[in-house]
Amino acid sequence: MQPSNFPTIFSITEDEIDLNDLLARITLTSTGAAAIFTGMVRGETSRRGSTQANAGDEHQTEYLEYEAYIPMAEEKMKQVADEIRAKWDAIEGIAIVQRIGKLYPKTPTVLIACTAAHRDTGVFEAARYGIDRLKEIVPIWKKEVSPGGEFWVEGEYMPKAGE
Amino acid sequence: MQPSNFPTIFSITEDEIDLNDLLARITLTSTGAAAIFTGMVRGETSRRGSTQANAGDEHQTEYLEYEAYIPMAEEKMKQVADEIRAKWDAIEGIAIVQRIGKLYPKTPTVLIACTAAHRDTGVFEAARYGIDRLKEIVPIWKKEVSPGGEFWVEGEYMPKAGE
Amino acid sequence: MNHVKLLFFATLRERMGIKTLDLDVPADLTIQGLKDRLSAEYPKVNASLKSVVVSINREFAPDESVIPQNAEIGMFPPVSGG
Amino acid sequence: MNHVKLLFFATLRERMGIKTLDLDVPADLTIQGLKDRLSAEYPKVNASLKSVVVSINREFAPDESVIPQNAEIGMFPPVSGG
Repeated sequence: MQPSNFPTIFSITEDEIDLNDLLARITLTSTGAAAIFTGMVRGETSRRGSTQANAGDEHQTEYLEYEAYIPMAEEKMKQVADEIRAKWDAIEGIAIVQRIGKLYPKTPTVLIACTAAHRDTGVFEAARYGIDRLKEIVPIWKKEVSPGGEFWVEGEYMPKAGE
Repeated sequence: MQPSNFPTIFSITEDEIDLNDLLARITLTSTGAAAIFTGMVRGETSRRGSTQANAGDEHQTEYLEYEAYIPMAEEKMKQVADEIRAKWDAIEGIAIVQRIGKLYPKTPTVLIACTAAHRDTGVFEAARYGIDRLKEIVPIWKKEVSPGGEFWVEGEYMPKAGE
Repeated sequence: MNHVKLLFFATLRERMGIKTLDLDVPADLTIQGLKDRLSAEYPKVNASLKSVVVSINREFAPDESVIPQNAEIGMFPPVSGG
Repeated sequence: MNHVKLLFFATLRERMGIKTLDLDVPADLTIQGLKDRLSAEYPKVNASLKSVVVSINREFAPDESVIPQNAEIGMFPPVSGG
């Protein structure tokens, strides 16, 4: 099978993320393994970057509101998929989905899924790379709304020119 | 939250594996990340262990037929979950599901899912460990049925006493 | 004599032609002794006994294990789930 | 003069109070020059300009980039999707 036949899905949507459907769409006859990452809205959150947060550092989230620069985000999602294929040539299908809008705790907000013939071909590493890169270069932002007020979550990564 | 409140699902079932449902059942208010592995029936398979197989080594699979020593398999799935929690203490929810019966190409046959507050806490490694261990110690077997005949797929791992 | 229940899976089940077998065995019989008895009484299963995995009461058991009263003994090839 | 369309997102959009801005700019204006002009004309956006990320026609662009004719310029904080 030619790589050009390998399915690549990228989507920015206000709809629910349907894992069953997305997995089916990146499963080929030759596929035997899939690694899927999903992120969800946390209702109880430690301060960003503070994994040893004390209980006193925890706070409640009512919801997150996501926005995207949609056409650029779609192009950058495609770039993330291209980077994954360049690094792990056994990858067959790739799905990259970001849900936007007002999202409440426990709701899946993002999905990265990679398929391959076997599990020892980089599918786990590829999915991990995909979510890491999405959080660096795909123009999407979220505002957290909590009982104490609202604030924009800002990333730290400054993309390089042409990246 | 006490670890005793962390959901652990293990199941041997003839029903379809519903990723959306399983993910929801291992998502807590504190959960922000999930890593999910699924395996599917390959319709075109290279010979086992031969990732550099020539095209001539490929063969077609009509279906796989799975059977399990169900009560022992459930106990060993629980053991895999316990081992995961012992190795990665940030893991919140765990789901381990094996579908059995006659399963056709592209059908998901197995799922291992782990959740945690953040993605850098071992969720990917935990899911990878889970599928590796399932293939070592959980008593499930599959017979491959192809146009050329049928044969039992046999593993290689000999479990140690008490493992 | 101890009563034991044998459960066969996958190739073992197919070669034996049965899923279960109830046996009365000496109280000091080991898994190795049980294998020897099966090998003598059911020679068709010999090919599978070389790499058989054995469980006693759903825990993996080595050849030197003594079989307890009313044991549930699983006999199967190395697992291949997933 | 070149025509350019600015798109603001997240904190930039909130501080500017607008989503888009159409501007005519000198043909040799750089991203740095555009930032300086915004800073002077919209001082309320200054706090966001320190760590702003800029795209030209949906590709990340450094301060020294010269803005082409009919460019679509995105201005936003470091991304926080996922």
